[in-house]
Amino acid sequence: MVTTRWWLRRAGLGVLVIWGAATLSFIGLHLLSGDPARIIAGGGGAVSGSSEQILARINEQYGFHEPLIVQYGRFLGQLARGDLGMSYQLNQRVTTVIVDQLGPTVALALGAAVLGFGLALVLAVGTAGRPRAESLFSTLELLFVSTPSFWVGILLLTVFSFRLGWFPVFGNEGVASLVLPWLTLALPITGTLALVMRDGLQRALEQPFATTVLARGATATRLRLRHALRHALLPVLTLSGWTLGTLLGGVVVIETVFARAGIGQVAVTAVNGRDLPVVTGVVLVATVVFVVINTALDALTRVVDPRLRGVPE
Amino acid sequence: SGPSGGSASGDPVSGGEVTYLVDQTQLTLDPAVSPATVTGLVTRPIFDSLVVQAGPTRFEPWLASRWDVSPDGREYTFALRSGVRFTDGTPFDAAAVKATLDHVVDPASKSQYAASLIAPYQGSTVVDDLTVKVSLSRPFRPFLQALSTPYLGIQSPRALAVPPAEYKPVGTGPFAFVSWEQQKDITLTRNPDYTSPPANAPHTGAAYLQTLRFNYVPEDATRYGALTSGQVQAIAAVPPNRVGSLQSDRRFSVLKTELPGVNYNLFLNAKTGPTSDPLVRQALQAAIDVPALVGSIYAGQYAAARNVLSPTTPDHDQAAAAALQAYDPAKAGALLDQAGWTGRNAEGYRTKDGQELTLTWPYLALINRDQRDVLGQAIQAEARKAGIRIDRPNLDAGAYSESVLNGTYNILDSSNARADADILRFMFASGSTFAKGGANVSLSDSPQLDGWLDEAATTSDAAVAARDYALAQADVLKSGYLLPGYVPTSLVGTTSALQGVTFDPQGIAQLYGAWLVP
Amino acid sequence: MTPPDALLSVRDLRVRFTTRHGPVDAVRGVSLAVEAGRCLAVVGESGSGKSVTARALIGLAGSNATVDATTMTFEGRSLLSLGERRWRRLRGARIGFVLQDALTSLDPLRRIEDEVAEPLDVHADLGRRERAERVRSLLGDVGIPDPAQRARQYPHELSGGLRQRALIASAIAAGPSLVVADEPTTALDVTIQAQVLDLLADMRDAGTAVLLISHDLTVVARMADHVAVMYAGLVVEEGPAAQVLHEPVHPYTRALLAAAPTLDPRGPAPTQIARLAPPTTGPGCPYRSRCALADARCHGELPALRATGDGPSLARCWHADAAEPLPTPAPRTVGTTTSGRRVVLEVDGVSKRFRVPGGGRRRAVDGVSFSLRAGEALGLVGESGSGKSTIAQIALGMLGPDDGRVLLDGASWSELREPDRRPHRSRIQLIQQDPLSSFDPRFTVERIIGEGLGQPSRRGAAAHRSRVVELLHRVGLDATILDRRGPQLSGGQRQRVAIARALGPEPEILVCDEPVSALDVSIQAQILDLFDTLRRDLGVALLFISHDLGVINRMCERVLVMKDGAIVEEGPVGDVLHTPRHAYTRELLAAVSADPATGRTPVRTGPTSVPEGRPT
Amino acid sequence: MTTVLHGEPPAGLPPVTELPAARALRRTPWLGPALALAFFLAVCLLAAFPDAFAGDPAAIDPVNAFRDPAPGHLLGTDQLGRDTWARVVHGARASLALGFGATALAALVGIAWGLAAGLGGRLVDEATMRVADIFMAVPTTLMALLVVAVLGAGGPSVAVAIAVSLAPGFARVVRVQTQVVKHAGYVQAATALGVRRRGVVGRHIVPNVLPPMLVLATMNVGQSIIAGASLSFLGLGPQASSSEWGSLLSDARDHLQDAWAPAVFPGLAIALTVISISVLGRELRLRFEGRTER
Ligand SMILES: Nc1ncnc2c1ncn2[C@@H]1O[C@H](COP(=O)(O)OP(=O)(O)OP(=O)(O)O)[C@@H](O)[C@H]1O
Ligand SMILES: Nc1ncnc2c1ncn2[C@@H]1O[C@H](COP(=O)(O)OP(=O)(O)OP(=O)(O)O)[C@@H](O)[C@H]1O
Ligand SMILES: [Mg+2]
Ligand SMILES: [Mg+2]
Repeated sequence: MVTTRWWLRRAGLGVLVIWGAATLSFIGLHLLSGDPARIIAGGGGAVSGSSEQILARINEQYGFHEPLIVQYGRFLGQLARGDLGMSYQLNQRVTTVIVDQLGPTVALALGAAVLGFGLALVLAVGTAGRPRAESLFSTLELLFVSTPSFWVGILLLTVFSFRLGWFPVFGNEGVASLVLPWLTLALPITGTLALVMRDGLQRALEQPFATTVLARGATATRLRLRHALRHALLPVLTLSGWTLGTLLGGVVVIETVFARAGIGQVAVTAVNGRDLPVVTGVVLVATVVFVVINTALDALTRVVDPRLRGVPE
Repeated sequence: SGPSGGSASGDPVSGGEVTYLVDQTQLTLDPAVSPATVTGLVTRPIFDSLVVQAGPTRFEPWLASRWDVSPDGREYTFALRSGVRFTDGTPFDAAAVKATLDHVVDPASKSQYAASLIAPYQGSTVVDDLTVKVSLSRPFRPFLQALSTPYLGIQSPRALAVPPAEYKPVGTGPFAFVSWEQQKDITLTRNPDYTSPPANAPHTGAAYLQTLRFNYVPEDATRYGALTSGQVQAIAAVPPNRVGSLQSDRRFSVLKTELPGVNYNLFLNAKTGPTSDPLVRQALQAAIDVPALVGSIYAGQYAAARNVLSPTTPDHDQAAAAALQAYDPAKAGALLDQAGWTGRNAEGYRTKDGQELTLTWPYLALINRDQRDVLGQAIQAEARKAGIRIDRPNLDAGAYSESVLNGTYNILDSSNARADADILRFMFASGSTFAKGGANVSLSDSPQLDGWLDEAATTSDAAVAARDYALAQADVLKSGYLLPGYVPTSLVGTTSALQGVTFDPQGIAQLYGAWLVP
Repeated sequence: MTPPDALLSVRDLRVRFTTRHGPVDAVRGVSLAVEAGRCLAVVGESGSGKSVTARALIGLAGSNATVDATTMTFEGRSLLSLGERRWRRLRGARIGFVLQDALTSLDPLRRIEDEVAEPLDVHADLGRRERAERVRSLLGDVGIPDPAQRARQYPHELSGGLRQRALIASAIAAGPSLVVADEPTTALDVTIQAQVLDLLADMRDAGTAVLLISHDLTVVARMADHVAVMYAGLVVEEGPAAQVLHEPVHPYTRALLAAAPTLDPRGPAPTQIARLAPPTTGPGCPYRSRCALADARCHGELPALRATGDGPSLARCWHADAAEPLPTPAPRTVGTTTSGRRVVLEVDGVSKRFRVPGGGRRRAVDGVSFSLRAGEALGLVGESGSGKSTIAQIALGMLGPDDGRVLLDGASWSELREPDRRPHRSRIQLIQQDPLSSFDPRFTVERIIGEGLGQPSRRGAAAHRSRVVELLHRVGLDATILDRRGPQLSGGQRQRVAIARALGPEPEILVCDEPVSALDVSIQAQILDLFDTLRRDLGVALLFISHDLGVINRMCERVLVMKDGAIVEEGPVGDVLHTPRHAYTRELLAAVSADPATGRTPVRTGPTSVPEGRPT
Repeated sequence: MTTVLHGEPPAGLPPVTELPAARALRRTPWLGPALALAFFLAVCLLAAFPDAFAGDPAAIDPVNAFRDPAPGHLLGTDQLGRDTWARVVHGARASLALGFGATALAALVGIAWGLAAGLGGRLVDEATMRVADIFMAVPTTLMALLVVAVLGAGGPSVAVAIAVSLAPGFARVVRVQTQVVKHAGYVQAATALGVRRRGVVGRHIVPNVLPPMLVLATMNVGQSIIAGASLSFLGLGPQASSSEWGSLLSDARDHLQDAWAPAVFPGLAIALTVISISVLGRELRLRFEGRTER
């Protein structure tokens, strides 16, 4: 089974990865050109300058004059206490900024994940092993995978919101405002997962055990749902890292297209405005989410596939 | 002030909620800190000012019922309206005025713009509860205009006492702040006890609208779609291409006003690189047919600028346009030849001593709006015809501000709204460089220009100021410190149901008198 | 010939597959009958259509298959034109099916109990407790110890034998009257094989009809009442087991029986299936191109299945009556003349432990010592996992022992660093357990063999190539395969290429790890002959690893018996196989001997059967 | 008597009515890959010699803004009257360069990284793979934002950004593959024959590790093109005046109401190019797997 030992090891690795990501963004962002004090003073893009007096104050306040190693130490110390520092621009604690924006993003990503997975499931189970349906739907899925989602989003928005007025054009209110973003974010996931799932189903259906199941008098549906599906889910779980990456990354684009508030918007604005603490914060949150969900899914894989349980790592 | 929208009329009705989509966002709601235009729009309903600008040079009472200026022009004594309260219950008095002005100039508040508006401010004295005396270090003619802007709106001392992270805007205005979600929306609600409208207000008492919501939607198409699909009642920055179809649709109307201040211009670095040669700068003016480009990109809705200042700015000089090189490709070629850029390389760009004529124009996506990127592309294409390569590296805020600081650009674009020609000093005075907190990105360094601008700011004689400003306007055009772009124009789209929206002299929409046709 | 009381009766079954490359006639006219309480065995070489026949009987020949037959009845009802729904009612309930691939026929992601109970879930509606009880009793019935615990485990946690039994338990769960078992013992150890066969025999004795498919004649000899021999989709000979196995008529059956190595002390019979042509298509006898008796008639006309001279058997051969008696085995040529020669490889007290998953270490080899003399063939037997391959690796110097050492020609070997070992590598070569995986998939046969001959110089390219060809000739192959890659070779060819490569450096010692385990008996025989020649003519010493006692008997003078990493018995082959001293050796031998209780004569044909009357 | 016992498809969903195109593709399995190859080669040709097929993509002609597709302007014009066909053709180079550049960079780094992990000792393996974990944990778009934040926006840094997020994926696959190959029978066989380690690595390990990477790389090219377009769309891409497909779409989105062509054709160009690359990649994979499985 999934042992305590395994969990401990994974927790250790998780902390390592999070520390690594934190360090990576710290180093990366301190390599940047430009005086952070000026960026803070300039409010991210004013063409007018700032007085020395103000700059000195900012340097003092944020400790920019200290050696990098001291700043790094303080950064890690804060991090250990769950403090991501002050945003350079938003006049807020980074944790506040992120916590405030987490809700809409989670709703978006979670819904899209469920939708993407559900659609893929229906497509794969419905068409695996049926050559006609398969050729038709796998072409469709290929299209989903190959079309940039921001473009799909724009087209959907134009048709369904601007022209037909079925869905709100912008904003975060209600489920109606989520329909198009969900769909847009889900399509590439559906495409990939359906292709992978169908492949897995097919492989499973070609295995000797599939014939055995039929030889026991089971129906084709039973074979698909009770036996083959689990096998098809394994590669999907293996792809969870990819899916998660696509989701978190997609959120950035989708929130821009649909003018939704959320972490993605925060990230883009922070990068454009060089709001380093916020960028670091978003990266760390993404990393933590990634580590936690990936670990959970790995554990799930071990539950679904008993063959892995004896294997370390 | 602009026209009131819509054709439907009738008596104003109370109540209702208006969602107004804006194309910009701000980092703080403190108007004393945030320089953004949108901050003006959003905080105008919250804050009353001491005075109201009723005409180009005319000021009327608002929170100040009266004021006196000392003969040397360095002391202003304001008599304040009585019985006014901030929406947090704090009484409005001389201490509040002092607190607000001190807050603006306090380095701790990191104010850039508001502080620059009252640069000579020395301090305030509370004479009595309802009298306050403000001292300036030198005579400062634009002082009252500055006081009339929302950026110097009078704030509740109680609200200013909290740490910046917890700041909430509290004023005496017709609306009170309810909530703000960064990068998303701001909600205001009617102040039922409002008693202090400006002297020129269309009505008195509380505002009509119950709730005002400002949503940040940067995408032009989305804002437009939200209006036409009926999701919202007003949008800022209607895409110029769409103005025609909105106007022809009875369900909508478009309110339009040209903003005062510095036009959207391309400022040319007169210190370094090829643009340090005045001939090259003038050639650039001659090489690009700005009116044609602006006309086409903005569908005739924005006027092409022929001057540094917009026509609605006090002391704008119509005649200065003559100092500008008119579009004349042949002349541009001749000027460049004269400047020594006589060679041509394989790509058709001019060269001098093997060096290609390349001008760097940093691009910062963060501040892009009004399709300035598209105008930029058109300008690039036009410049290419003249053999000038314009390079537009896509920079982030850090690299951009570094580039501005170090002067490693040849062109920088910006506009700057202000209903006073004193803005020229901010843009062109030799001491007003970026490093010193100014915006002189042309890096102009002319004692003569400095002289005119200083005199205009300190004189109490309006005629002297007007003459000085006219000289300055002609000079900056002639020296090729800039290539004028377009006149920033506020295009507000509303549903026909939204009535009574007006513009103040700065081009800021006023929502105090707005109401919804039921 | 079809008994009237047959449970299952099929006449003229034909199966055709539609494939991209045109139709494939996998079964071309097969008639079978099985009675309750009896066992029919179908034998035949790989690809002869055995499995397809079996799958056609439960309507699962495949979606690209067209099945037809003149009659096909089961329990008195015709199976022809049965709808999918009715098929499902038969499958699992009336006919239990044990698929060929025992190790992969259980869904690896489900617990044993769910797999075993699936026919019950489908056909009967049992309560939770009742179901659990039934599963437990079924697992008990098939001889799985501790059924309650096993039921909760997953397939991979069970050994091959247990898995096979669980599969059988699932096949009989709903109490079918016919069990079709397709190769139920391939890939199993001899000891486990015996257990599975006993189980099937018990079921037969309890009244279930058993259709047994196998290419292993020992298995058939133990179980079958009746035998049908298939070749190229046709039954070529059919009759009572004793008759077919003792007095075979068809040349193919006779060749098949003759080729199998045995434990008979007289040694092997001369190889009979010398020509390895594939089954021939077109009119005429499909066996004609391999048959010594083939004449014009065989080429022109397919013989019918007809009664042969005296017995109740039927055979499909024009020459069935002209058959000569089976040749008797020649005396053993394997002598004990090597005892005085020099020791070329000395393994001295070698131990090896491996890290095992979940922490800890496991002893794979435990204090093993032996020596190998020039020209000697030393056998190494033992069940799977006993450490045979590990010893081979250590002997080769591919793996360092934890304790002990290996000496090559008296000089240190296992203690050297690889660069020091490299100059001497040519003296000891390995033929790996799985030849295909030992070929770089990108390499042609020429490069594979050539790699052992060093880089060809520019001028020596022709010489290099002719040396490769010479090696191929040595192993009975010719230059036509030089440009093929590993996957394009047949099993026998692969094995021979692997041998040719090992011969390239002209080694003094050959370590052969299960060199024939994956091969048909016919190809097996050829390869064993080659090894014999090498040893006799070139004085190469052989360390011969196998779990097949028949093969060891055929090849070796001395044998080591391994269990759990240690050598438990050692001595001359004759002594060890016929007067085993260690209990484990006896167990090994018992597993391959016939069951005296059934009274059926153990035939001399089974690769692992023991002559009659041996103590077990 | 002939009875078809099992000729029909298994029970379950009813068969889906098939589009003629889908049927043609199914009946002639080479057709899809052939079309994909033809399209892809055509795009490559356009990218290689844009000037031979289209005019100046930057030439503005405000009078002819927002024209619908017609002879003269095959794909219509945009807001400045620029020819959409010319812009799409010239954008092909930027987009393909982005896709292939990013993938090539990622493959190069990833392969070296994975080989080091697979062939080095336990310690090297652990260390390099933990670093890969860190890089994998940051989602692609965020990683790209980070890289762009460090290197500044623009074509090369977008390529680097994508490469940085792809490289660990390559490294992992290469590492696993290396370990498989390292323990393969033929590596042992070569060692037993006395082949030097350098020879073993050079002749057996590397050549057997690389072919699956080619397949992986093909599949990544398409995704890189999309990622590049997305980053351009977010305003992190190359200069606005470059006609990279993503930035074309970004430009066009504000004018969907005025003209559909500039917003539709670059999108189609991306989708079709990525599809054709995916189809080719899939074909490559089938061939590759087919060869080793046979
Ligand atoms: N679904 C199928 N499509 C096409 N050909 C098939 C199919 N199934 C089996 N065959 C072919 O039918 C022939 C008989 O196969 P079958 O599995 O019955 O052999 P077998 O006698 O069981 O061999 P083995 O001993 O190796 O199991 C083979 O040539 C095989 O390739
Ligand atoms: N590299 C390895 N790491 C861990 N365990 C190993 C390794 N190689 C072999 N073992 C274990 O050592 C034991 C002996 O294995 P070995 O391969 O020598 O058995 P064998 O006798 O050759 O079996 P078979 O007949 O199945 O080939 C087995 O339990 C095996 O799992
Ligand atoms: Mg078979
Ligand atoms: Mg072994």
